[in-house]
Amino acid sequence: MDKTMSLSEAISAHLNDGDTVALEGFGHLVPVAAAHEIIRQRFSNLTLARMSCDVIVDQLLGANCLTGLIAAFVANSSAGSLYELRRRVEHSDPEPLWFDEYSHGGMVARYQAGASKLPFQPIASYRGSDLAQKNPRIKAVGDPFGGPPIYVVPALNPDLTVIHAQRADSAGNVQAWGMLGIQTEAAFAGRRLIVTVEEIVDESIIRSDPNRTIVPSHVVDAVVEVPRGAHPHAVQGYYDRDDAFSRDWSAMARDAESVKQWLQTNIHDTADHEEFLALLGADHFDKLGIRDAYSTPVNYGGRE
Amino acid sequence: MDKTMSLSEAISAHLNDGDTVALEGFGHLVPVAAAHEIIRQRFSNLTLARMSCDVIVDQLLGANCLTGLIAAFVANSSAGSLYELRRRVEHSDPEPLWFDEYSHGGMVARYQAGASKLPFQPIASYRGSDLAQKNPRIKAVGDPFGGPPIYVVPALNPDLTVIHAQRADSAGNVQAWGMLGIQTEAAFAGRRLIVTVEEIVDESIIRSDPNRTIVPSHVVDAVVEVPRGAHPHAVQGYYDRDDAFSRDWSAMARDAESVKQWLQTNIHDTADHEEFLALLGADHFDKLGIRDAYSTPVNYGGRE
Amino acid sequence: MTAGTPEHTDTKSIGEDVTSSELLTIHSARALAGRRVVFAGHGLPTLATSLAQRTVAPEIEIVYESGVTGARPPDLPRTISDSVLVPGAASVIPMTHLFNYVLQGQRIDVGFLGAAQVDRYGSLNSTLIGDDWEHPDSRLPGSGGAIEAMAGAAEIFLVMRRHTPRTFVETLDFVTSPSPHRAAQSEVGTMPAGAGVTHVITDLGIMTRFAQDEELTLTAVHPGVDPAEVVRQTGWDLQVATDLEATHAPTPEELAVLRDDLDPTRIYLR
Amino acid sequence: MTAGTPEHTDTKSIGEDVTSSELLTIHSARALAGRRVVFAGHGLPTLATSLAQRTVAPEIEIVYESGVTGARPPDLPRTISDSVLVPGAASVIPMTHLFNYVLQGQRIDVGFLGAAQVDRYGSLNSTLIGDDWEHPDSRLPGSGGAIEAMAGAAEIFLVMRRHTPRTFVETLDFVTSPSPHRAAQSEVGTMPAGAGVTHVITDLGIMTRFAQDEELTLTAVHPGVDPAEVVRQTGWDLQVATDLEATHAPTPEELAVLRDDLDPTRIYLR
Repeated sequence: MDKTMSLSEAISAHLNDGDTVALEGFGHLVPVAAAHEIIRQRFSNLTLARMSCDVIVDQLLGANCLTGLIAAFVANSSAGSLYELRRRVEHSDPEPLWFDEYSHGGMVARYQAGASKLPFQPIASYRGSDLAQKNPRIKAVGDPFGGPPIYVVPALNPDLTVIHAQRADSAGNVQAWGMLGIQTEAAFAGRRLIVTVEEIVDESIIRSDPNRTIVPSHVVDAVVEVPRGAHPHAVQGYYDRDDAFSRDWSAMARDAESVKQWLQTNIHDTADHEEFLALLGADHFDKLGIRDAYSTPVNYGGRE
Repeated sequence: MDKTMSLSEAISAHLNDGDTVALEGFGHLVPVAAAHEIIRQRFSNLTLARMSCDVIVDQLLGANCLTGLIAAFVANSSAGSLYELRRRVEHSDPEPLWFDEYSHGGMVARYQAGASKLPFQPIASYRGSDLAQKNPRIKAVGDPFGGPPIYVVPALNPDLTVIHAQRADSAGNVQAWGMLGIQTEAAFAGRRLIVTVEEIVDESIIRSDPNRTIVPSHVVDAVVEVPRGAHPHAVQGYYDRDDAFSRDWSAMARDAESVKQWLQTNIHDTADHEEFLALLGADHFDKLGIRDAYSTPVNYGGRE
Repeated sequence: MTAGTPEHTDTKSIGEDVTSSELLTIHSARALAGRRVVFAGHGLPTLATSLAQRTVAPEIEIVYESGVTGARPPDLPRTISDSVLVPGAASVIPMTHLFNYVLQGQRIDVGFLGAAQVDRYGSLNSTLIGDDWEHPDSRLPGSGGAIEAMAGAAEIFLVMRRHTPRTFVETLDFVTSPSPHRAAQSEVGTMPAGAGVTHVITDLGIMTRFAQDEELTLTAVHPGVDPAEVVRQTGWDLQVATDLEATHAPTPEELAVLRDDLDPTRIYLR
Repeated sequence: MTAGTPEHTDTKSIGEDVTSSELLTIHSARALAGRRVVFAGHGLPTLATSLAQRTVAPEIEIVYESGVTGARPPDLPRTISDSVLVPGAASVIPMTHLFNYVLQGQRIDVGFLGAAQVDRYGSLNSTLIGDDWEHPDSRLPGSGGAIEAMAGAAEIFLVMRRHTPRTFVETLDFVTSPSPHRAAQSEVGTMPAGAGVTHVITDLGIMTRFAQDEELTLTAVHPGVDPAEVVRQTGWDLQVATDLEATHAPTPEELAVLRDDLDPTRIYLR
């Protein structure tokens, strides 16, 4: 079954106002182009699940797409603060934000429970942490094997999950390498799943290395080819991180009006990700090039 | 740190009478040579954890190494019954066997909890199953999020885990492909870990494909090169399964005395796995050959 | 079957040249029409799913307990963990993902199982025969992943090679994989996500049920099979559909794919 | 430091040519002597671990929260998720494995963290500054994986760039990562597996503690630092070891490795 479509089609077909949407990727393979398309289509009242935040959280907030956030780390990686987010949290400016806060381990456990269709997942941390006091959704259950009560976090089942990967076939068998974050669990936890990839490849490539598949096709609703879809984050084997972009964001976003202007120029006034990239300049990716380093092939041979 | 040693050294250094030992591998990459070495060194009073049984369970029982078994499937794969096991369970012949029984999903959950140092793992199956009545270690906890009580299974932390893989470096970074069973979880759950491999390779091979590593070196206590260490099971890219051997076992093991003779000739009277293999005949592996099928390399390139 | 079909006998031969295994496989395949994600045990379920893919369900994706999805093996797999399944497969996922995210994660449309005993609501026994759990008359393989398939799949298809009062029983010796009907009588644990057993394909005919408290009903018999004989061979008071049908005989096309393409060396088509 | 060392000032320059960052990194590296599996945050902990590997702890294996183990990056990683860590690494494990099996699985000897505030028992705040949790004066990044590192690692080393009464406080504004002392006062949840913070390396000196109910004690000051000044810069009544030592100055070898091999472009050695 061919599940390929355009990013615009995929987002409009699978996202609704008011949804909880997970955009996952841990400083690598982040579905940035998909976040921009959500802004471009002016979705509202969304709750974003994003374990470890980055510029797209500020961008979605600045575009007023979000009323809620589920996260564990709310800075711009190591590039500074996310000022749209801080204005919301510190001053409810321009509006309050419902912030459902966990640790990274708690977010891992929530996605894992969601992917597993369990009501909750036990976790050995949180004893004595104010996080467990602040968040009423961090609860405890008794241990029938004689230990103390143990904390549990509830399953997270986003209405839509979007992940980005190096490649997939048109049926949606998704392959990724390098740092994989929580993408597989977020994919299985989602009620719907869009996968954006650097390249749609022939299934013979995928099937030459089946252990590389991080999400099998039956979980996938839409496959979209979006080259450079993770910028300013890296994609292993494709392009490097654009630290200057992330640093510049933190400097610029101190001013709410600048964020609005940036969104207008770069998202609303561009038709798609290709036009967005064009604004960066034709040679922008030259300085984000990588040195090739190919894996040693393994032998999948079986019975003759 | 070089952790390579002989199989004889590894087993004698890391196993003690009375231990719980996990030998995992789901019809592929089964640590058969290690099981034989346990028999050869005449360990006793062991409890074996093995999700899905096969000939080595009958062999360890016939050699009187085991007083307990933790498992979910107790036939000889599709090759028939395990008669040593059936004699124990049906007639306590020659002695009773403590049999701690779960489903495959229950064993997966037990290893997962063990690897995660959690007291238990919730599981959505077992409601209405007699297995939950028969096994008092399958318990339930309340759901603080409003659902019905949910079954949980206790963590499994073997004293020793042994797994078999295609390759490792001398520090113990282990790589495997094809069907991976529950080996990673069993490895992390173990208090000690021995890894047998078809080949010890230079670390440059391992490091050319870091996502292929299923167990990182800091978890590993001993690395042992044992070519054909999984026979009669397959190793992807190395050799095919030996179904005739497994079928012949089920036929032969109907007679307890034949098992004893087999163990004497094939295990006790051989010094090591190489001698065991030699008894199979010089050309035995010719008919278990495989057709090569190499993976397409992926680009791990990063910043120049 | 065509003219000249003999009466059903208890041997493997159903028609002049159609074996019981072939009949079971072909009817199993037909039941998969329109289904997509199928969790298949080895043997007849694997064969049936492959046949369905070539006939009534081209989009089908087979998932094996060993973690292999979308396999296209060059040789018939001998078990669910045969390494022949791997080269050319769409994915090999870790067993934790298979059990937690695919089975428990409710991603399976049809789980295809066998069992030693089945009851009227489709609870299954694959654990033991006898009334002493600690010392059974016969120790069977056990659950394997059957409990999880029953709990997580939208539907279960059951294939039973021999329809007898010892396999279709009033009371199971051991409830390994409980029907939703049985699970509902407990107050502990998570209810099965799906409907449990909806189709049973045997050497005598086909039974179906669709709701939690509905019993298996005989809805079709193979040509030449007397429905009264099916009732006699069932250990409970089997309901027979008022519009009982005769199954359609295997077509030459089905037999050709099965015999010539899928199992030319007769590994399963005994 | 050697002769000619000036008094400590609040600027970055410690000696004529040793910066505060270099001093912190070198003392952090020394504290890792003999340790093996280290979970390192980005920045100084990464630098310190790399330095330790070249000096006092050749068998060290760095584990990053992104799942990378045994990295040998050709360029200094800019964050813990920098793709430069991957080529040539020993493994990249899934994040579920990193959090469940490595951190919670108690496989880490030393977790190397930073924080905005620390208290006398080594509880850490990285969540917010202010007394209104819902509308803090400053919203900080939050836990990330710090709670899990504190709960699972055998020991935690803490590096604090500036030792002041606003960072070394009597009462944290928010307890993000609780010390075992603090955790023991709760009755819910699993006790931390390790000892919590055992070493704190600051621009003024080194504090240590080893048991659950033991307070951080000043055990060494950098050359030229008055211990009374450290007490003044600490928000609680800091205990000072009777056998207080002066730290040994960075050696030319340590400085050479750090400056010439590890961070020649001064990404972290500001």
